[in-house]
Amino acid sequence: MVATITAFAFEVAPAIAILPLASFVIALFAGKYLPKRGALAGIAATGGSLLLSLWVALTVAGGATYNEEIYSLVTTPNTFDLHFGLLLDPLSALMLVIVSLVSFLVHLFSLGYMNDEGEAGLPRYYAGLGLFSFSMLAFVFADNLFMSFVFFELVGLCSWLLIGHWYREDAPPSAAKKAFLVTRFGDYFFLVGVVAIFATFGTTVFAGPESFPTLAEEALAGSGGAGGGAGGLSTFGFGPGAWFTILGFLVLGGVIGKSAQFPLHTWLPDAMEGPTPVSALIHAATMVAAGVYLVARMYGFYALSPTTLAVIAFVGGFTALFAASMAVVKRDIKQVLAYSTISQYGYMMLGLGAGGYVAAVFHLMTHAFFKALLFLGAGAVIIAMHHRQDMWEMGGLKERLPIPYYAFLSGSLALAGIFPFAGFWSKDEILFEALVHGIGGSPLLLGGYLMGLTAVVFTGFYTFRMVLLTFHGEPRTHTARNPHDLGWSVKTPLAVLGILAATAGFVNMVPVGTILGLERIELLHGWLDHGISGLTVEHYGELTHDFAGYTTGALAGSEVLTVLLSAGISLALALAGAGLAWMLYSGPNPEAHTERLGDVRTLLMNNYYQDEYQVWIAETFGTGVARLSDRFDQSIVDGAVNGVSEVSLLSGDRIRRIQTGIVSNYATLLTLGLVVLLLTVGLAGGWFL
Amino acid sequence: MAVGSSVLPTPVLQTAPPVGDWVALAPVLLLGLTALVLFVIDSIDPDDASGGGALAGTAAVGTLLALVAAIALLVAGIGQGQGGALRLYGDQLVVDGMALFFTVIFTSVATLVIVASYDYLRDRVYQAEYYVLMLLATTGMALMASAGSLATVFISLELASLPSYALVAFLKDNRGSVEAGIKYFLIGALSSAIFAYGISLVYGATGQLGLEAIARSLSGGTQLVGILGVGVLMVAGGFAFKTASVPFHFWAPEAYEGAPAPVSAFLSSASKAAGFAVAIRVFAVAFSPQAVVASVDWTLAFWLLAAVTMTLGNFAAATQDKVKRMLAYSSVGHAGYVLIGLAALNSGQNGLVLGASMIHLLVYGFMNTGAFLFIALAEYWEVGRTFEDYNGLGTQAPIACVAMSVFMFSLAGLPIGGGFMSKYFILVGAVGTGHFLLAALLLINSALSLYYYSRVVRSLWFEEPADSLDIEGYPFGLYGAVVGAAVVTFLLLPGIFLVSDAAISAASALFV
Amino acid sequence: MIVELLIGLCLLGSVVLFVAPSRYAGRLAAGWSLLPLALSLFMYAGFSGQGNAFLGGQLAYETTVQWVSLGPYTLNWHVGLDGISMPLIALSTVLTTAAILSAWTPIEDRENQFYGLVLFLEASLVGVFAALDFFVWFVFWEAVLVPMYFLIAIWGGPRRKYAAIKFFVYTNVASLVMFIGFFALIFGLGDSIGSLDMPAIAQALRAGELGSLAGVGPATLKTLAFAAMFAGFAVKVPVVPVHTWLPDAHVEAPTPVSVLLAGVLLKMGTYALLRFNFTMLADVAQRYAAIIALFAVVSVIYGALLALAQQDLKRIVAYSSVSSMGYVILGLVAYTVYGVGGATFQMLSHGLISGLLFACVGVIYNTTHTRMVDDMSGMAARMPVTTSMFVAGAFAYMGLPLTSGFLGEYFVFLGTFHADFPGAAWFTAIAMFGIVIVAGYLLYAMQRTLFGPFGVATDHGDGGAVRTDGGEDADSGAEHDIKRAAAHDVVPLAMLLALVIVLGVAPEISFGMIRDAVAPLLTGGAG
Amino acid sequence: MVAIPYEAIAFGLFALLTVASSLGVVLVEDVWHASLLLGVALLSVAIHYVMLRAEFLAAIQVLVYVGGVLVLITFAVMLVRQVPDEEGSGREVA
Amino acid sequence: MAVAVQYYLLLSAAMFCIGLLGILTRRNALFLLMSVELMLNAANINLVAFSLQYGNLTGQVFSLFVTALAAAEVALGIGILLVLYRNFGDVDITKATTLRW
Repeated sequence: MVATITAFAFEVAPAIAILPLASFVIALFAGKYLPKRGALAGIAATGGSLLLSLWVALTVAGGATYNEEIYSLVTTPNTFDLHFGLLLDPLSALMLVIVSLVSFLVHLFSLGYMNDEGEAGLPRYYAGLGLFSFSMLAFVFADNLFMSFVFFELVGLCSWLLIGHWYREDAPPSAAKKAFLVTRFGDYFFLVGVVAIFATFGTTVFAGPESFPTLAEEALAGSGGAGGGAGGLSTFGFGPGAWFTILGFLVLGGVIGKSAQFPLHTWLPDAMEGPTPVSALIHAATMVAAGVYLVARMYGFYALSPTTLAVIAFVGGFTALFAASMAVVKRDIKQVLAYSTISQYGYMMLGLGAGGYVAAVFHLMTHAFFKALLFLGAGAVIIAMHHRQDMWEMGGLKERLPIPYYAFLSGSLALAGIFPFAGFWSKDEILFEALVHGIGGSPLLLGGYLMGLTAVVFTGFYTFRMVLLTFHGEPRTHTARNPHDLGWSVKTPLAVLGILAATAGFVNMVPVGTILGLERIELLHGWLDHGISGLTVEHYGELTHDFAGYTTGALAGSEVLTVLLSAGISLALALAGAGLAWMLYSGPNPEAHTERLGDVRTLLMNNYYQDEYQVWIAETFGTGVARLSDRFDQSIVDGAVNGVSEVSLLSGDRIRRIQTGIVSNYATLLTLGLVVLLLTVGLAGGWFL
Repeated sequence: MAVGSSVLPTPVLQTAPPVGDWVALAPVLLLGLTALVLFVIDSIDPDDASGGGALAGTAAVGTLLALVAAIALLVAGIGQGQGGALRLYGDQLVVDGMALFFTVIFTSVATLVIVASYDYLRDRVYQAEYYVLMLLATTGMALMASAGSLATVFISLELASLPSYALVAFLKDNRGSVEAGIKYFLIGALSSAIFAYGISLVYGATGQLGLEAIARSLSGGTQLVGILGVGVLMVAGGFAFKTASVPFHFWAPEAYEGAPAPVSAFLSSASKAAGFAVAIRVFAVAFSPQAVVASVDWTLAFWLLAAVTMTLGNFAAATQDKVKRMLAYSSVGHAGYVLIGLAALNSGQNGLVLGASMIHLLVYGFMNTGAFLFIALAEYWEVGRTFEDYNGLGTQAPIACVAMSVFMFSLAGLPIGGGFMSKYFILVGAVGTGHFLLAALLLINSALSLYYYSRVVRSLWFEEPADSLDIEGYPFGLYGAVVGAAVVTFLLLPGIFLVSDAAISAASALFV
Repeated sequence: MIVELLIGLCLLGSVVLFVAPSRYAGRLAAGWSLLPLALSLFMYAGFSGQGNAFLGGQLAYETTVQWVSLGPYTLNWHVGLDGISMPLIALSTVLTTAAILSAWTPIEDRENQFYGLVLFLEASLVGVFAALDFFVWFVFWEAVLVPMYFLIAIWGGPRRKYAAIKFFVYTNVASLVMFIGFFALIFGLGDSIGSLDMPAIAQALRAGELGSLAGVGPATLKTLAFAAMFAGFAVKVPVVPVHTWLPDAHVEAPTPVSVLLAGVLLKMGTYALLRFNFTMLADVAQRYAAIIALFAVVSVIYGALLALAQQDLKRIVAYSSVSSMGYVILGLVAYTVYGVGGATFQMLSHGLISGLLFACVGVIYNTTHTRMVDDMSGMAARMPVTTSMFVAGAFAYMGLPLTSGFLGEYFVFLGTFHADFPGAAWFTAIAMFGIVIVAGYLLYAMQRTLFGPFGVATDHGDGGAVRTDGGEDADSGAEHDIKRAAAHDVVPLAMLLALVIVLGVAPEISFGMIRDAVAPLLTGGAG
Repeated sequence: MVAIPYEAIAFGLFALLTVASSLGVVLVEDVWHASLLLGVALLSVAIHYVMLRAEFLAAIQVLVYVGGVLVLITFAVMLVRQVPDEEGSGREVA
Repeated sequence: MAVAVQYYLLLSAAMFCIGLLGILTRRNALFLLMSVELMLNAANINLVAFSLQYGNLTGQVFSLFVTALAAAEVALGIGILLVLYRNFGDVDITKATTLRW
């Protein structure tokens, strides 16, 4: 329901984003004069944002929503309206809390990771964090796609700034460039999509009767079989269904880029060159989450197009499996986490594509917590290891770093999807949705389901391989035997997140709810089912059902059995993966078993040569064509220009040679000229007739 | 001198001029008189204690007075407006707006050149002869502009030409000057022979030499089309020689290059203008387009001449190594632009196109004279003749180089001087009368000309000077003339309206 | 009279600087340039025009005085501003001041002449944007070339003479072609037009008063004139394939001149296209919209690809200008509020951003004496402020939101995507790919030059560059003392960057008046 | 009675003489011969003038051309023929 | 008039062409001078003949001027020719080619 009374919390909601922006400005211009080089301003700002977000969430929980324009960029009569606005509904309120929380904790952690380590360029770092938080928060509460795009892009800029933080080395700037470029490639499609949506609907607002998902829905509903421009909308020569699918795909391009889905995932592992807190921020709550969040935000539009949904699901499922397989052989702790991130976002996409809107949002939330935790935990390990990241140089850190260990373990259990940690609930729900909708008449989803299921094994394996190699066994290097001390600013975030990773799953225990018939236990489902009409779970369910033909099936006709089976299978597979890791890597001095994989290992170590072929494509079709164009431009185009001048000068030179210097020749030419003149005029005047 | 003599025995009723003959002819008389005074001065003081100061001063005062007189007459409206042209001495001479307008050009150029010559000729012998020849040539030109019959045309043309030959060869120990003189003379002799023969043929076809008499005779048509046609074209050839139009232009590059630079300035500006003045009058009055063009399409001839002249002049100029020769060729090119005015006479807007040509000649008088006088300055400094020799002059003599840049850009038709306006007027005329091809050629050639004119600017300002570049002295006369020409050239951009109305109305008056 | 005052101030400044001693020229010029800047901002603030200057709108600061009468035509001094010209004039004055400040360091020779020419250039630029009589306009249009020619050829790089002549002759030929086209229209209009007043001509043309000329019917005449004028202006813009003068000119010009060249001179071309082709001959433009759009798209993509292949920082920015100006053409041809208005906005935006980037390259060049991407790395370590500005400028160029660069391009896309001509959406979509390529080459260049370990290559002459590598804190060799940029180098950067961001956040400041001037163009066009 | 066209015959003869001597002027190798032939040509033109009832002109023709121009040319020939030029026959003239 | 004017026209044309021939073929400046004289005389023949034809004296009078100018021209020409001779040691006009192109 649209709120009739605007709560005061909504009036101050812009400050959620403005506060980090202020910290950005402070850090940028005054950072070097401040005690912690801007960290405190950032902490205060994000802390404030967190409080405000919580307040907003509470207000939303009270049933109020907010959907207003707050700043008009351009007010143009009779054509498109570009403005910034606030859309505060359960989804955005939830996300605001997640983002501001993670951001706050990352700021806190950075005190230990950056300040205490004596890094240079801290004001720049905190400015970047502030801007990052600002962009992401503003993206989250955007009320229209245009605004989303604006902040989506700014998020890209921030990732560039932060990934390339250590610019004096070679690798980070390169990684930053890659991250920006690859996501920009995706954003290109997004941009086309935004413009096309403007051109089609005349608006890009998400919610309300005049919003584009609503208009699209009406167009589809009204266009019966007549085809053509539905409901006065220009569909550029396509049928409305086909055109909306195209629009969906275009926007999806941006999602795939930012959320690092196959094939645009290659930037993400490289992005590990950035400081680890930044990795946490990027992977848990901001940049990568932005893509998935966007799909969730405009789910009402995607739900209209079965093709798009199927592609989302399939890409998601494939990415989940594909990335998980690569994580298996990595030596660098952050690389493992990076691929796991890609994989987990694959799950979310699978969930969205499979009609599991709640499941995906759920996983987005739990993942934010446990992945932030894992990255920060890895950061703690890295601090302790004096900035070494190779897991084979670690080992046995369990005793020396107890708090990080337990927190990390909690995160790992969540990641692997072990009952009852957070990841289990959310991942299970995604797989469940894929399964039931797959059975229910969309067999394509079953493919996604199977891939997701396979990935569970890999996830369990690489997660515990990582834990075992890092924390268990005997220390394998001197550094591992004498790790660096960790401060409170490192431990506090780990503790908070460790608890969340363990417990966050309880907000939506679907299997429990189903089995016990306790609908009320599915808190998140209920949360997302209120708010602005058209943006509710129920509505999405109707849409997927009506337009995408998703129906819920069940194994052997029993819903309970399906739930149990689904949960059981995924848990069993996760345990199997974990068990395999235990078998191979437990013990004081684990051996590297990757050699046994042979060629497969090479393939995996090289990430399926994804980078290579993308670089090849970029070089051939980018640089290569550019070189060719340049040569063409220099020789042909410019050559023509210079040719004209050369021909002129040459003919000028020829012409001046007429002037031989011999006066007799002049007389001859003069006479000839006169004769020609006489003949011409004579012929024209008819003298000779 | 031919000034006062009435050459035809036929008694003709004289029109009663509102002013005395001598008033109307004051500019011409002043010029001739000054020449005589110079003779006197030279015979009194052959050694010239003042180093040429007295001679140059007298000559300059004379031309300046003539200029003032011409402007005064022009402003007073003598021979213009309702009363029509003043016809003197049995139609042998005509004083009207056009004649006075051109007299202004000649006397302006002559003044500038004489002022500049003072420094250029310092320490040379035969200065008196130089000034006398120049004044006589100017007198001839002024007469050309006023000529009312083919006889006066011929005589005045020769009066202007013969001193010019001598002036070109003035540096008689300089091989270039002498060679230029002989070439100029030979082509000139050939051309005047052709011209004379053409006149005889025209006379044969019409039995008349008076311009208006010829027009009257032709108005009823003629049987002797062929004779008339050949005659007309031969007469055109004579003018083409004087205006350095292709194919009668061959003397021009050599003469301008070889002659002392002030003489080149004089010839390329004033002499060319004089050729056009007389050509305009003869073709507009005697062979008026309405009567003749049907059978003898001389506009076609001028069309061809214009096209070939501007193209050849500009293309040849583009590849020159010597600045002076480049200017010589560019002067050929400009003749082509002006010829458009004659080529476009068969259409409704004669006054406009001819006026445009006249305006261009006026502006050209200043910018081209100025450019050649800058060359004179360079010759005075002995910096050499090629573009490379001019390298870096901008640092040594910035004022003169700014002036030269103004000339170059104005000649190229950039809005830095009046050349832009006048070229624009010609273009308007050409397009307005439907001569699109000529207009296009004009533009193409202007574009090309930009290339070579800018080379000069480039040398002056952009290149590093050679080590040996050393300038001694800043001669007052040369500087004054160059800067004066530059100022006028520049002022003619916003102030073009001061002359454009006069020119267009003077040109229109020919067709009433 | 205020426009005359503005032009007069610039001209007077030019004269004053020519006679001023070189030592004080820089400071004097900067100080003096604040006068026209302040005046133009004052004009901007008090701007009261409404509608399009060419279509009977109400003009601000208008003057009309008769000048010359030539046959049937009268030439008038007629100037006035509308919502399109006002922002461009402000842009000119802003960039002039920025250019003068950024010239303090690199220009060490004949300063008084340099600044004098710059102010003369400013006067001409203002004149171009303010003139409403064709003849006056053309005088200023051509007058722009002369100071630019000198500025490139005297203070430019090693191949400055070639570049200057090429620029000079190329653009002049273009002017002539355009001139022919325009005059064909004038004569085609015949007696119904007694002057060269451009608004009168525009309205007559739109009212369909064009007659035949030399046997060519009005429709064909219009098309031919359109083609000629388009070709002429395309050189100035520049549109592929007549763009080759630009990289040469940019590379050889001293950076302050590049600032003006990219910042304002290119805008003359699009401004003229907007005024002539797209206002006077709107119907032709709409008929051939797809072809024009094709040119635009080719410029965008091809220009960007060329930029990708370059090694010289200035060449990169130069080619990217070709690419960016393609967006402007694309927007113009759309005939929508966002299309044409966005194109105008993009002119402003690109003026500021390219000016900023060129100025940054200049600051870097001043210390390293090289612009080659391969010759330097890690400049960020030594020049943090300049680097920040460069980065900000580059991202603005890539169309980062909340900078004017984003909005300029976005408006254009928005306006063009649903334009009426066939294939508009496709053209737009293809053109948009430019934003990826532009990101590619700018990021690549920044990564190579600004980041990574510090090092500068020197000694080009003696075969093989010697790299001077400095440690984190150790100063490198004395001959390569990389200093932080002086304040007067950074001030113009900051000024431009601030404007870029202000326009990006509050575009209505200028888009409001632009839209107001553009709107009449879109209605009742085809005559 | 058939009137004998004396005038026509005379015109024919003198025209022939004029043309022939003119041709001689431009064709002979030697300058001196050429100048003599020029004199002949000019005189024959004077005779044409007489036949055209322009006796005064004829007198002027003789005076100016033969008396003036030809003398000048002869003078010039004397001055410039000190060295044999390849066009002349090589005969020395003092 | 016994002899029709056309014949005089023919004669003058012939003379003119001969003069032209001389100018085109000879290299000695003196020959050129003489050729020009022939051409001017051709013009004079025309003038005098047509003067008789039309019965006015205009042509005759004009031919006087032509004669006078021809004389003046020769005088000047010889002056220049002598200077040429002094500078180049020859009167061959094809030798004086320091200025060209």
